[in-house]
Amino acid sequence: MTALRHDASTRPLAEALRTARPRPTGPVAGVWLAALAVTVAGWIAVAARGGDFLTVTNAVTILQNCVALGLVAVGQSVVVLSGSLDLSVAYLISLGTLVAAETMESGSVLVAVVAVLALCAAVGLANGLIVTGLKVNAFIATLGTAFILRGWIEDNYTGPAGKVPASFQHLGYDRIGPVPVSLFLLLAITAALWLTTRRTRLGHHMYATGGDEHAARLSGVRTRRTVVTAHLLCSLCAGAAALFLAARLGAGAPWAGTEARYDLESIAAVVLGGTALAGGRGGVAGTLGGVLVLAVLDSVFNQLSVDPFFKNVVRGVVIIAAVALYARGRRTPQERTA
Amino acid sequence: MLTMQGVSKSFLGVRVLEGVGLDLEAGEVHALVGENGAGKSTLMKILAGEHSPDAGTLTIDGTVHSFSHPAQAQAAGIGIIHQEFALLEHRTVAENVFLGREPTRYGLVDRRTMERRTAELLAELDETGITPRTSVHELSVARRQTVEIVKALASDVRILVMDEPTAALADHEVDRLCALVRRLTARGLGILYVSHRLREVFDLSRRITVLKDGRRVTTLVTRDTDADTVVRAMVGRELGAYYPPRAGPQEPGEVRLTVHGGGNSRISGIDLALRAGEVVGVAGLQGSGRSCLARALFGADPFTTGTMTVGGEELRPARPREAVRAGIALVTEDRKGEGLALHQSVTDNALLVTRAVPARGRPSVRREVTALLERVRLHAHGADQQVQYLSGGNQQKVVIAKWLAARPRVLLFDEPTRGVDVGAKAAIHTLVRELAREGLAVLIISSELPELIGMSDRILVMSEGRLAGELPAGATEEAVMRVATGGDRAREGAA
Amino acid sequence: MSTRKFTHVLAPVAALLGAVLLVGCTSDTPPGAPAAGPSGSPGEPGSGEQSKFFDRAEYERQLGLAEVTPQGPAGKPWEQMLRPKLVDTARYRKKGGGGIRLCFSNAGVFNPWRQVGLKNMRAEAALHKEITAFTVLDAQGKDDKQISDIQELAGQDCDALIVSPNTTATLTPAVEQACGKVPVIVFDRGVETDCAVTFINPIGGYGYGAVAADFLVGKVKPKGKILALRISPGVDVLETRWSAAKLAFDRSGLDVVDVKFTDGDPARTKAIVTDALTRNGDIDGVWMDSGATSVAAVEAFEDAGRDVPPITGEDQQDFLQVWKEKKLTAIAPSYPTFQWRTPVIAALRILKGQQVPKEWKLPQPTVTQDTLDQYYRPGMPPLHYAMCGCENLPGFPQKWGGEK
Amino acid sequence: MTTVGRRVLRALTTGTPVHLLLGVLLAALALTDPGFYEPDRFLSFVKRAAPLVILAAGQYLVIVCGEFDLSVGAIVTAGVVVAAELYGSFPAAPWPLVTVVLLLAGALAGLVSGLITTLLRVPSFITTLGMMLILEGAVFFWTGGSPHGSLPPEFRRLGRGTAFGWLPWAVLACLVAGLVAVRLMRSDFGRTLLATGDSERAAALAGVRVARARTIAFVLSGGAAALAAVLVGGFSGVSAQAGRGYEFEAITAVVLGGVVLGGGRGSVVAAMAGAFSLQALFTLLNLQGVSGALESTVQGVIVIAAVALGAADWSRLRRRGTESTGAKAS
Repeated sequence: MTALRHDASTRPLAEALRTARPRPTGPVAGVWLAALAVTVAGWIAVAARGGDFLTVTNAVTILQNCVALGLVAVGQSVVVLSGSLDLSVAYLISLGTLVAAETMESGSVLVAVVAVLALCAAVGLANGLIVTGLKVNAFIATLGTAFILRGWIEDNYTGPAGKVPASFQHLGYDRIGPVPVSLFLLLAITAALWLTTRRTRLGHHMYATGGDEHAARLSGVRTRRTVVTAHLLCSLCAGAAALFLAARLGAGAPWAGTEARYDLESIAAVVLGGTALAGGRGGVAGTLGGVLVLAVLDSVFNQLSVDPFFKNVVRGVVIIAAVALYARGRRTPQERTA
Repeated sequence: MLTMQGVSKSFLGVRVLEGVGLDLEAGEVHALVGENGAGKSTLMKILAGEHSPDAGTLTIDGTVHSFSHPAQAQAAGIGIIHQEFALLEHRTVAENVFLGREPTRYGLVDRRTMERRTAELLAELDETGITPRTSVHELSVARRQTVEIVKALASDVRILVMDEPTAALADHEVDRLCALVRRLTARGLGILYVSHRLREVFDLSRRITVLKDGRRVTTLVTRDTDADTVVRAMVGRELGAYYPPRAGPQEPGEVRLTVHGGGNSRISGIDLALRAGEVVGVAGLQGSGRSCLARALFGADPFTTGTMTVGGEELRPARPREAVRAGIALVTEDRKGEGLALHQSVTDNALLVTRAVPARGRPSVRREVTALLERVRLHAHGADQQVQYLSGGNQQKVVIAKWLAARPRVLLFDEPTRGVDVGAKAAIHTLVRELAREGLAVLIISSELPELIGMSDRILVMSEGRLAGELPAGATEEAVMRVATGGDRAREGAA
Repeated sequence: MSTRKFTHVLAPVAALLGAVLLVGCTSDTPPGAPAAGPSGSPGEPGSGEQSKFFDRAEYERQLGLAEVTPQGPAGKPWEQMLRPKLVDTARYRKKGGGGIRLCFSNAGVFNPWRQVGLKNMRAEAALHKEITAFTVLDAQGKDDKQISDIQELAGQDCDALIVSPNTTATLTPAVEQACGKVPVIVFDRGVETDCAVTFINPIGGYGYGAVAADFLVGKVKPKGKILALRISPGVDVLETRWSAAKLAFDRSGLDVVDVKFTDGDPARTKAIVTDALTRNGDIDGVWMDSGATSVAAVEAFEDAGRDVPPITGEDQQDFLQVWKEKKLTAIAPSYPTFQWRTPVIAALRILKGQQVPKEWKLPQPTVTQDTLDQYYRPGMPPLHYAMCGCENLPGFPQKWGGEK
Repeated sequence: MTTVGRRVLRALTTGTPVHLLLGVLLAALALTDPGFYEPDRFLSFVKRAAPLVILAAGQYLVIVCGEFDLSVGAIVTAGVVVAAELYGSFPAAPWPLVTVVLLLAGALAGLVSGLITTLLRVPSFITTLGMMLILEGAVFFWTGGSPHGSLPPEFRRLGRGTAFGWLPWAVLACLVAGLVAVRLMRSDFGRTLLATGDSERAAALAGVRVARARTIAFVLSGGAAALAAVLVGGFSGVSAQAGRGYEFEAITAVVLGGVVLGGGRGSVVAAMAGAFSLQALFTLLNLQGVSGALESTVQGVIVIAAVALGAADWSRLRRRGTESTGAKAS
């Protein structure tokens, strides 16, 4: 406790400042600034080589590339800030695309959407219950679920399957003006999650549970319920990503989620967006910024035709550097390491 | 209002509570006392909905309740103020106050109402140093306690359980808390007050229930009893001299540690000298810099200015490791967080320092650990037991053993007996005295003035980060407080 | 103790026991019991049921193609074509002078085959002075990204767009979109549209699988035990290889004792082969759906102190080397990497208005005992593919990692 | 509660489930395949398990001090590819030199991860995730996708060959690594590492150089991964995906051994037993002829169940624990 103790008399100024400042926290602004900086840097780099980075087409491509990862990552941020983790999203997305495409081939789009969301809800529920009920560490629990899903996929599918009708492919390809419709889906879901996490009781309880589960429980928060709900929301987001990918791919693919490593990529985007991996701090707005940074980087690499292997090196460095910067910003004398 | 009857609870076959009954009336303070392991915490946790009892009933206003989650206890009008606060550091005061029962409008959390109500409640308690939007991690311990109380009040509690509310407070803050408690009872709240400090208990309570070994020994009306009776009921025997005798007037030994002009961001102008064989007490209000002084001497939050010598050699430790090498030891006030690796065995904890800072002539074998544990009079089931299963007193003994293993020359104690039961307390006091007699220089920080006065050969008093004065052995509590509060210039609102 | 706590303990116990029992129970089923598949005809005992990918017409067409003598310059298989149906490309002729800008949307370089291939393609593009720009976007195995890549490239001023799809089914809409803007050349995997000017690929998976299986049928004694090692389920090009092989094995009366997935991991492969040897006493032939792990399979036999039975591989350098050094009875059908050269050639022809086949079928040479010395080239890196057609390209062999 | 009872319970919570699991699996193996315990066969099983066991021992050190190492798989891949690349450039390089270079390089990667984690305070999950991307990217960027050389027989002897004609070197390496790990955990350093994972602040205030201890754990994990790379490369030759999935397998093995993510609890022997269990499970599934596709499902179920079993016991004890600590506070 000593470390927590302050001489109160030195505090009023800081408190006053704190009170005056609106709520959005440092990392969120930081990551959006970083996205801007990367864009400007990319623009300069590409321009130096005689290219034109800031074209409408390119901007649209960047935004389009945000959608799939964005959908997964905003869901992932909800579990992460609730103090959990979901490593099963990649396989869930693969399975989601397959179920979506197969159901659409034989039935209606509506049934397919319901089926995928039901599947994802079930998996999310299972994840949540394993984590809270059986008290299995989230890392292992969701890794286990991932293995189970993987076996299921490999046992039942021998490759791309199903067919998505043209009517549903609009989600993947259509644009309103220059803006892809799928982007609206992402923005809508992000907005809904933002509202949920920031403005509803559930959201407050998520931050509380992620910040200090014991304290939250003692305060009467139904922490288990909260974590289960977070997993549910995350899986539903993965379901949305699966539906989007199905619309875009026109079929289901067993590697739709895994080749893109949506599990680790989404976590990377989440922490890039300033959400603390330990939970309790951060939010979906930052995550969206993190996704944008990754997408802009990708686009810059594309334009400069950087070796794909080298891209990974840069991504690794960017992720570590970003989190190191946040850690610096957060380092306070009373920082508890426990 | 509240009645508990025949409450029993076992953990893994160990009976922790057996047929305990208790009742609480509106507007009364009912104190619950007992040694460690007497079952007070379990009883409270049952009341809080953290544990469900194996047997027994819990009746509130005639309705029988059985809680399986804290939320249900809250709904029934029970509020708990935990000794280790249940606050979220990175959320605002208002968010903490309404955590678990946020007011909503159109399904969304109604921030404005939340902040308005919080501000009102803070105003009711005359707390001006906190705003609803302050983040909790910026608050001092005493203010966090206020937030906890506001939190309980915000849920319209009628029964308030306070677990060692003064453990982390300095005496003058305790007075403030007592005043607060009286205001709450005046409003008709029933308060179950759990404490080790008999002074407050007698100050506040109408009745006192004593628990021992999971059973209720007696319930006394405070007015008709005295401290000796209560202590006897708690320990089941007479306690002899409360503090071991001082060394008496003898030549203090050589100078072991000196500081000149020591300071850092929290404390300044520290000049002191510790000699072998003496016990020096440090008094001061919460936030006066007592713990900072100890941590600075130990290099945990090092001095940034001034000079320091240890054993005659110039050394200003920049990290604990350097202090340990120089023969300084620090028993911190946060035993669980800073003193022990809870999941490790007694042996591993006792050997932690010697393993981390190996030096010749120090024990690092189990055989010598046994001797050490005997030395600190540890009552444990075995040296292989994990320390998390020990009582607070025994845990503290392990911490002391850990430092004795390193053969220190200067021993710093920060709140050595906090959360320690009466028996272990006496053992620790005796041990401290013995160590001083053997030639160690001892520095003790304690919020409990009787202890400090009883133990110390001289008392340094801190105020606002400085050494405000020095008093000889046997100084009165009033004298100490006068210096600690800066003479007549009382520090209003400092805590 | 409350019941709730008890279930905490009980649930995992039950699950654990269940899982162990699940493992234990399967011992009653015959070895290589069919995995529950979604549909399809009941399979012959031993090798599982036929994949739903199996397409008999295509199977027969491929086996037929293998017999055809290719048209085109001898010694340059990447320019040869089988049964071409030429189409007119005059409307794509590039008007006006200036250099050609060629664009390529690559699925990725996530395996050595694609790495060798991309080197071939780059070298081929460098051969032609008229190509002034060659843009490659790498989708890193993500369908979604490849769709965007194709859209992006189609929006730029590319003269022709080469696509190597990551997944057959999923890129169709994107390719269709691109077809409206620029001549598109698809190779390796196809897409489900014929809007591309030409689709370049070798004979295909059925041919590959059948060649390897027929070899074993010829070399292994009747009723011999065959171990089939596959990379992973659900990869369409590999599924065709297996279904053709399966057909051959079922007809022949060879006993396919195990069909296992190796994940392309040599360590796993060795483990699987070792366990298969234990389980079946002996293995008389090994069929592999690709070459990445054949050396590991050979080593597993050696480490077990057994003779290496007839085995199939691919034209990967390390396998050819082992084959030669250990004098194996082996065959290596190929899915030649020289096909990466062809799209560039095709693009240039299209932009000149010359005819190209609608489907440009390339030959699919097989390395046999007789041709081993022709393809095995010391000094090349172990993961190099011999059928690269790159020997005469500038920079060979250093650019491919080899030594003179 | 008697001392004995507590001791039994404690034993149950720290590793016994994994020993039980291992026992069940080994018995099942014996039933499935009577020849499994012939010396040759059993040694070859151990040989096969050796890389995972070594990885688990390394991963244990990192997990027990409260961190993660997701980069071990990438280190294995990089190690194999780099070795082949080195041999491509210097075909005559003596194998001990190459092995030592690999071990040092692995330790260096661990050092970088450790320093970033401790000095820059980046959560190790992220550090090592980044390290994984960087290593995979850098190695393939350097080699242009695949290495130029191949691994000569001398280098591969450690992973493939046998000593005295019967004892696989890999088993010996595994044994040595295991003994070193056990010795290490009994040493002063090992105990302080455990204490660090249990309570960083308590350790720091006892004079433990926390950052140094953690960094050393990362260095050792990196070195162990490099040793695993030597074994894997030796066992099966050059492959561009030699280490794929090893990071999760190693963590799974450690957790299966009852080691608690977050640090401070669990034994290295149990962690290695976890690795053996995992390998025994794979072997059993192979021998049973379980459809390859279903293998991962079975693995997933068993991992969750085993950990839940550990957690269930542990949660009861924890309640006991909170009770005592609570009692102490009253």
